[in-house]
Amino acid sequence: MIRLDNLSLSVSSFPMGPLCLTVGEGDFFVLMGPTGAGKTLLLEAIAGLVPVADGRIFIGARDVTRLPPERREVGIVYQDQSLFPHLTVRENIRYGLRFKNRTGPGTEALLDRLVEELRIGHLLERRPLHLSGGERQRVALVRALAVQPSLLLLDEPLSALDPAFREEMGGLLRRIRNSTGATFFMVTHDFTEALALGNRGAVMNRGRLEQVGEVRDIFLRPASPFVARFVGMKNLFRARFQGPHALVRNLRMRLPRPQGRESGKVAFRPEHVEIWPESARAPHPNLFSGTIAECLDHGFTCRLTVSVDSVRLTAHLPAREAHRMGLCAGRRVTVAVPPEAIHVI
Amino acid sequence: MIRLDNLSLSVSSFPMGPLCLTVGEGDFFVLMGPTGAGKTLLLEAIAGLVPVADGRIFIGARDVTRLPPERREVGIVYQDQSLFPHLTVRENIRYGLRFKNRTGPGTEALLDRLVEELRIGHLLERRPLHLSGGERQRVALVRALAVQPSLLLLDEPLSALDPAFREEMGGLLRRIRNSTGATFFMVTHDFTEALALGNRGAVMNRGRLEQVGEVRDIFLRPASPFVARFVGMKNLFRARFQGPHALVRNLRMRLPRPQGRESGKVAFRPEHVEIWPESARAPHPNLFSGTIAECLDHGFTCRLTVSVDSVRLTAHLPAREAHRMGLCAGRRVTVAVPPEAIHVI
Amino acid sequence: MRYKGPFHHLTLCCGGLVLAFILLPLWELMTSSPPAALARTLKDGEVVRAIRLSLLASGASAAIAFILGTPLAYLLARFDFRGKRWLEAIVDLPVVIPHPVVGIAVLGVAGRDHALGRILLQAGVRILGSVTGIIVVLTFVGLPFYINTVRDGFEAVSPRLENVSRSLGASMAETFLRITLPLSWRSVVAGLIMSSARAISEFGAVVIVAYHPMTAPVLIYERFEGYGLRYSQPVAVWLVGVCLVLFAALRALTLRQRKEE
Amino acid sequence: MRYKGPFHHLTLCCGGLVLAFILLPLWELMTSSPPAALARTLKDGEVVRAIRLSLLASGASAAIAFILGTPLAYLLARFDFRGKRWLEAIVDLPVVIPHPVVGIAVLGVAGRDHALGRILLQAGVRILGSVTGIIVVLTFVGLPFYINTVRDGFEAVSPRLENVSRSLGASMAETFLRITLPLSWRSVVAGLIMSSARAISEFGAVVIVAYHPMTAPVLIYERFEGYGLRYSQPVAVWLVGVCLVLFAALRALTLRQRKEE
Repeated sequence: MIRLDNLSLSVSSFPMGPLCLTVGEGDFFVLMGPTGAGKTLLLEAIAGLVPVADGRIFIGARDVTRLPPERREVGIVYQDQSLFPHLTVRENIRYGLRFKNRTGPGTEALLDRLVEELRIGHLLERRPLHLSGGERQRVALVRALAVQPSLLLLDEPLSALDPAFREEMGGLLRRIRNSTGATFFMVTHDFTEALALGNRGAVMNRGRLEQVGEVRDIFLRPASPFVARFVGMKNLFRARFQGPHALVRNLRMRLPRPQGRESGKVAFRPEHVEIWPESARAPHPNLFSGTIAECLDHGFTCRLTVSVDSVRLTAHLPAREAHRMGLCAGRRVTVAVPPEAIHVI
Repeated sequence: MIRLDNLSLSVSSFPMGPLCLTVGEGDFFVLMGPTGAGKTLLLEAIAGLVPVADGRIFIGARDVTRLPPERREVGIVYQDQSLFPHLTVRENIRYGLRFKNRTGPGTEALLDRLVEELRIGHLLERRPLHLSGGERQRVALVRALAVQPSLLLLDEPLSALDPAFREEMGGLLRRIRNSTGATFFMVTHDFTEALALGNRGAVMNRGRLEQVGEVRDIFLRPASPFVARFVGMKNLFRARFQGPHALVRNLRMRLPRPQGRESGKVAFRPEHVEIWPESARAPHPNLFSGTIAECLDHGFTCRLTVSVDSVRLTAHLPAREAHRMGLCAGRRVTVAVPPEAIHVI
Repeated sequence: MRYKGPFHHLTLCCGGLVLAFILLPLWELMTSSPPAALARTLKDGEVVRAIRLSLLASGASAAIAFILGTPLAYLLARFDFRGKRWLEAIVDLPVVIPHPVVGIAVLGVAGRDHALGRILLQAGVRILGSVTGIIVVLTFVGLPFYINTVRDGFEAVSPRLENVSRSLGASMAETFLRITLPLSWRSVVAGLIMSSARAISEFGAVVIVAYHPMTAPVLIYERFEGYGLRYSQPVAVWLVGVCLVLFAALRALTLRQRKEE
Repeated sequence: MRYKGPFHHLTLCCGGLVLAFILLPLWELMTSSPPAALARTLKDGEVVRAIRLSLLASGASAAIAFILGTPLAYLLARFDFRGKRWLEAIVDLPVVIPHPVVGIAVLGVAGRDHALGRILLQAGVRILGSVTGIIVVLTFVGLPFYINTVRDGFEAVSPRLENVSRSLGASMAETFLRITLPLSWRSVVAGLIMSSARAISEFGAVVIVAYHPMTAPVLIYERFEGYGLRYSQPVAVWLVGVCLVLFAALRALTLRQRKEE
């Protein structure tokens, strides 16, 4: 659906290295990365709003590198929604129809369906100024979808919303994607959003793509320490390898398979670290005895830092479980790291 | 430590009703609320930066209502850090000393300790412009703490940071609070932050305090539907009461104790809802049979929507558990709501 | 109820002084002439003609600024290109050129000695001592005010709105007409008023290019030189009145704009 | 590599026209006088005295604007109060008053007919035909430019920085001196240059208050009236040169400011 072929941009002293990327038809693709990585810039380049320094952009089968934005058949929804403030909601969502020559009963039916599905029927005569953030976001979606783009670009669609609305809007995005069949390309700095919504994705850092692939795969098997940190792999250690074992300082961990290299990094997700009572025998080879250094309650989850010799391991476990075990700072516990959870970078 | 006595503010068409609030010495108090609730305004009123329309503000034993900010002995740390850009980090953190007449070896020792504890020693000669968000935040903290305020006001100290740094900075805040013994008053729009950091707190909505109390208590027993929604109590239903039971549409739920009223609202947290295989017998009285309508994977947790007759219940459970049970949309399951988890509003 | 320190009082004092410094002479001027003298002045054909000429010439210069300046203002607001800083500097240049020098510079290219001047003369366009000449110098001094005001207005329209409009199928020109212009019409009107006000108050450049036909400022100067302070004041009152109406319109516009934000 | 539509080309055309319209007369002026004439002009004592007077009087008016205007600019940037809109409007008022009218209005309060004028005369302060008078009208026309520039500069300093400074124990005056002023000194200098440039280019108001001693614009006018275009051009070149130096300094300052953002 999208193919970037050695694309480079140079906008106001921000060089964006040559990028290659393919997004399949019907994908919900998520471009992740920290603030300032260049995500929005890439999105605007795909829409034709930023000049291309070198390389090519294909959308569908067409080379659109030199096409103006109005001929790319690409919808865009910004974080700030960017509704036209001088038009009513109805005029906003019908804005694109005249240019795209979309008239007739088919278009009207689509519009009616979208208005109903996104529950904005009661807002049609109002001005954008007086709508709430969630309402504005839904209107912006309808406006973009009304012209039936084959590709919809979403720029951090959830991050301007209050946390309580985020989940609802996320669910809405998934439903809309399924009902329209359009390809979605979303930018976000929050990897949990990416995991909840996307099937494929990429992590961007300083204008380069660090990893491209299935979102679950990025989440479980990050390709670089940067990606590991970005997706919340709190346990990331330099290690020496000895056959099927890794040596982190003087902790000996069993790996899922032997490594050919001498040294590298091991990483595992905090939610895969298991905490057992001090005397318990867990069904794993990697058992360590440690002391809880810190115990932070985040409501549903409890985040533990456990000192094992000089290594600090981080574990997330359900708060219910933590309470049942009476975990608190200073308690001695047994930490288990299942070998299959350990990822070698 | 802080006492607000019928305080009202009126700044640019934002009326802030008369507020009463007491914050104890040494508290980590968290003022929560959605964007635009007036949280920052209240914080600035306590610091003396916003004119008071009516009422009194006490800090410690002093009535500071009419004192200028420089004589209130209150530190303030803003979301954007607000470091003085024309001064080096060292000049920034020493800025307050000359005015507060804090000189001598005691102050120097404190400063050295803070610089070390917050790991900004290597930044002292640099300008704020080139620091990262986390570094700036730490410098702002040292600057505020250097003059030994008895009260530190924090305006969304974590929300400008990338998600990966938030947890670290949160831990730092707790350690600093414990080592200085100062009272912390923090503003946030994220209730998970509040739960992780604060002991007492309040929820604000449109310039009014909806609930004041222990943070855990607000989290588990919200006083109003607004607070319930704000703290993520996704299950919130209108109910009729019949002795020890509540009737939600035609679902009959056992309550922890009989209600005197005829009708009201019941609420329970999604992480307290248990999901069992269809045939299982859970040790609870409130067992319902339903169909999974949606299953969203958020990495560590899995968010389920289960349709029980016409009622949609939301449940959060660890992703590991959800995978083990093979949950997906369309599966029939048994839902259990422990009576002690149900809160009546 | 907020504590007010000595610094606060210092700022208030300075505010009062500036207020008095600006208002006192103007108040004195507006109240200096008896109503009878003001009424008589209005019947003076020369005065009416001068004020009418001032209004017409300023209006014409604003119209030229609108046509030439609007696209340029959009260019400056939206695009980054090499030499943009220079272009901006050149647009601001007329503001700092001493007023009589503007007139002299314009006459420099309009005379028989200059190629452009000869072309103009052959086309029957006279600059020296003509309404055309007045409009040219008024446009010269008013143009920067128009362009800068309208550029600020265009800049205040989020480029994301234009981006969305184009992704919805509108071309650049359609986007400008349907989105940018409707959202910044206040700035355009404000720019027209600003450049008119600047033009109507111009004296130095006009007096070089055309002493006759007389614009209002030139007439005031002539009355002052010929008959003294007392006789120039009634004409000045009427001209200031016209300027204040323009100024009030400008303020009302910008005030409402701020409120809507 | 971006697609460029017809609308884009229209804006470029207009840009070129405006460029030519502004630059052509100025270029012609700057190249009109042979170097020998320019050198001779510099030896003309009258010219040198006029330019020096223009510079000194503008500098003095900028200094007055600094003293009176800085606290007021801070007041306007930081505080909301009833009548603030009116105060802002009054500060802007001198911009729209026709230039000769400014002179007439100032003379109106300075004469023997007015109480203030009598007080001034008794104190030995003469306005008509004096350097004092020139400075007064130049301050009148330059003040709005100073105040508005500096107010924008103060507004660009985040009030949160001042809030933090005060919570750290600094009073309002200390905060202003240690935080606000160091962070906005560029705007202050830019404001001084703006008001000087406006003052140095003034002619209409000065010529009413004081034909003698002659400022540079008045001298240029006199040469033009007395000897014609050719003889006024060399003086104009030198004055424009001075103005361009001021202007270049202003541009350099504001350019660096933008970069630092």
